[in-house]
Amino acid sequence: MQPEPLPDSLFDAPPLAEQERMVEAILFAVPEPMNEAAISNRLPMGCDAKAALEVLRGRYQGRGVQLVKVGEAWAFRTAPDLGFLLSRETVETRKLSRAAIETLAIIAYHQPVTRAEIEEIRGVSVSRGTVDQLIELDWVKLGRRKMTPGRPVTLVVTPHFLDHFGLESARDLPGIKELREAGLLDNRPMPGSLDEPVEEGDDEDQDEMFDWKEG
Amino acid sequence: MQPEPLPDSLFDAPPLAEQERMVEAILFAVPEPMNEAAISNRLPMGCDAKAALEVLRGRYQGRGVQLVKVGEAWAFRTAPDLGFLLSRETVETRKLSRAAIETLAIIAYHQPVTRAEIEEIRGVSVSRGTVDQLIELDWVKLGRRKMTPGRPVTLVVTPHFLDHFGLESARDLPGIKELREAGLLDNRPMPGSLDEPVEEGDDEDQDEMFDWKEG
Amino acid sequence: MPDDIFDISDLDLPETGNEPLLVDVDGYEGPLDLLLTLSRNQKVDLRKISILALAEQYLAFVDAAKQLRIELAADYLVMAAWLAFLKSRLLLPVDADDDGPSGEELAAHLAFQLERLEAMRRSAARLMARDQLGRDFFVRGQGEAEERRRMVTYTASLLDLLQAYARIKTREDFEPLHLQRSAIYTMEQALERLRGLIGHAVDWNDLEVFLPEGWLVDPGKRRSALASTFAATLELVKLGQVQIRQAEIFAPILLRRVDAA
Repeated sequence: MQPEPLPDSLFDAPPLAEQERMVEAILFAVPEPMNEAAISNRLPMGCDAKAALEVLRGRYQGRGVQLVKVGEAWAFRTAPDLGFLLSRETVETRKLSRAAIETLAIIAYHQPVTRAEIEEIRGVSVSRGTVDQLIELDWVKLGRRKMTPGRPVTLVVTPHFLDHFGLESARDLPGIKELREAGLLDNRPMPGSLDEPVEEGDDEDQDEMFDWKEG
Repeated sequence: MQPEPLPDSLFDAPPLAEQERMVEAILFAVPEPMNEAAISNRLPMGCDAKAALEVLRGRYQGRGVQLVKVGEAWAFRTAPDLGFLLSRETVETRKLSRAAIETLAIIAYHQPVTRAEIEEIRGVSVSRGTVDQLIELDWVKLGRRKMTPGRPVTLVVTPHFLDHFGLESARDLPGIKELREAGLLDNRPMPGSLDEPVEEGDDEDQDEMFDWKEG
Repeated sequence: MPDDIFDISDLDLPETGNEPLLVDVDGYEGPLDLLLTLSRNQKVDLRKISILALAEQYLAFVDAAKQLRIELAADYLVMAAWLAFLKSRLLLPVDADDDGPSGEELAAHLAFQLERLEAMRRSAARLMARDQLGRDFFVRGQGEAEERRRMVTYTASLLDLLQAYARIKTREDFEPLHLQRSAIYTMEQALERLRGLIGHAVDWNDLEVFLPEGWLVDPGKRRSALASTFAATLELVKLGQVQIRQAEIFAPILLRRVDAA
């Protein structure tokens, strides 16, 4: 491009320390890891990108940011042990799904209870995800296996569950009768159905369940 | 919350050198300047962000990448003398009109300043497009209303303005001290006009703005 | 006017003094800009400028424009009127009764305005000459997008829990027919199940252990399953395949397969 010979000084490479600064700035600013040839292209003529990179890598050794080689290219990366500082946890609270809360209620009232029993009570199958979710929330845990054929695992509520719902024990959960008295049970009877006897039965059921639970 | 004394180790901050690494990693990862409080939030309990920042700033002194203070926030930026290596990274910005540049300077040096004051200084009306353009660049934003009749809105420069022009604060604007001493930043009323009492208030307001901005 | 000029020394200024003025208002950003340009022609420190001379120059400019039938914007004319007033104040002897500002005060203010405008222009030029982000210095190119882990946690109140249970129970109330129809566990079913399981009963096992899944919770179903399973057990005892025992009344009924003895 330039036919005239340029003064020598233009070809004098800057000192290695300056080359190191240059490589540092380049690798900091470029949007992608850059290989040695590309770095060389950016540097003034006569620079030794390889040597500068090595010095620079040494300088960042043990720092919070490190100069790493990604394939043939170089890039600054956060030191692996500090990655935790860069993840920002945003905690979002959502209401438990209907399936999950019903499953939880059944476990609380009927513990220890197997999945099959939960399904029997809910009348629909219980997805694995639902139980996993309750376990993850530390509201439910696996209890002892039932001494029935197949030895199915049981589910029980955790101390954390009691803590969260402000209960001393699962026995403190109100019975059906109390729920009805508290207006939590839909009181509309089915046309022609005998409401009262059914209710008695339910209450008995509950007592029985607790006995069974402890047997 | 927790009455029992926790083991000391939980509150033992990491050594300062480690805190420095952490701050380094955090500031390398984020492109926007981050203020001390936000950095502190990321660090483990008991860390001294301020001290770590100062050590870190010293470490990067003279390097190809530098730790700079932008308003109350900190960021890594390449050293300005190496910009020539990074011409390919240059962000093309729309050329600003002379009117826009002058308006920007007036806002920066006189902030908080009303549109009427800008017009008085420039001797022409300020077109809406000019201010819009500066706001769009995120160099200027609306400040508090002035406590003068009509309560006009004021314009102030943004942290991004400081970042863009490599200023630690608006006090570091070139020549601002001399201009102030020469009385050229005074809002001197036209003799015979009835503005006089308001002027005092304006000056106070201005100081207050600076304090507030940096507080 | 080119956009990139912010040093006013770059401007093509009309020449000084008595030379004919180049009447072209397009080059000026308002009357103050015109005045500043004219004042620079005095080639002295703005603080030492002759405001009177400046006012005369400006008025000459406006007159020239009028003769050329160039329409001047209103603010140029307002400035011209003000400068004519200033000129008269500066030239006429001070009227003792006049409590308005003196010509000197007004002239000083105009000088201040000009000086301030020029100072701002110089400052603007210095500001734009600074190193700029994205031109002279740069941000990290590879933002390590901070990992935003969105932790979702779920919550429920005791009321939710109770309502859920109540809902289930209510559902049962509303399905009496369905429950009744399936509430009978036949002895045939029990026998078949027991035959399959008894082989594993090497040791004594509680009868309840053999109750089928799905028949344990609902009291009616449970009763039915228990009765049928017990009856099936007796059938197997009769066939000599099962031993059965009970320690006392209401004690658990235990059973095991016969050949395990």
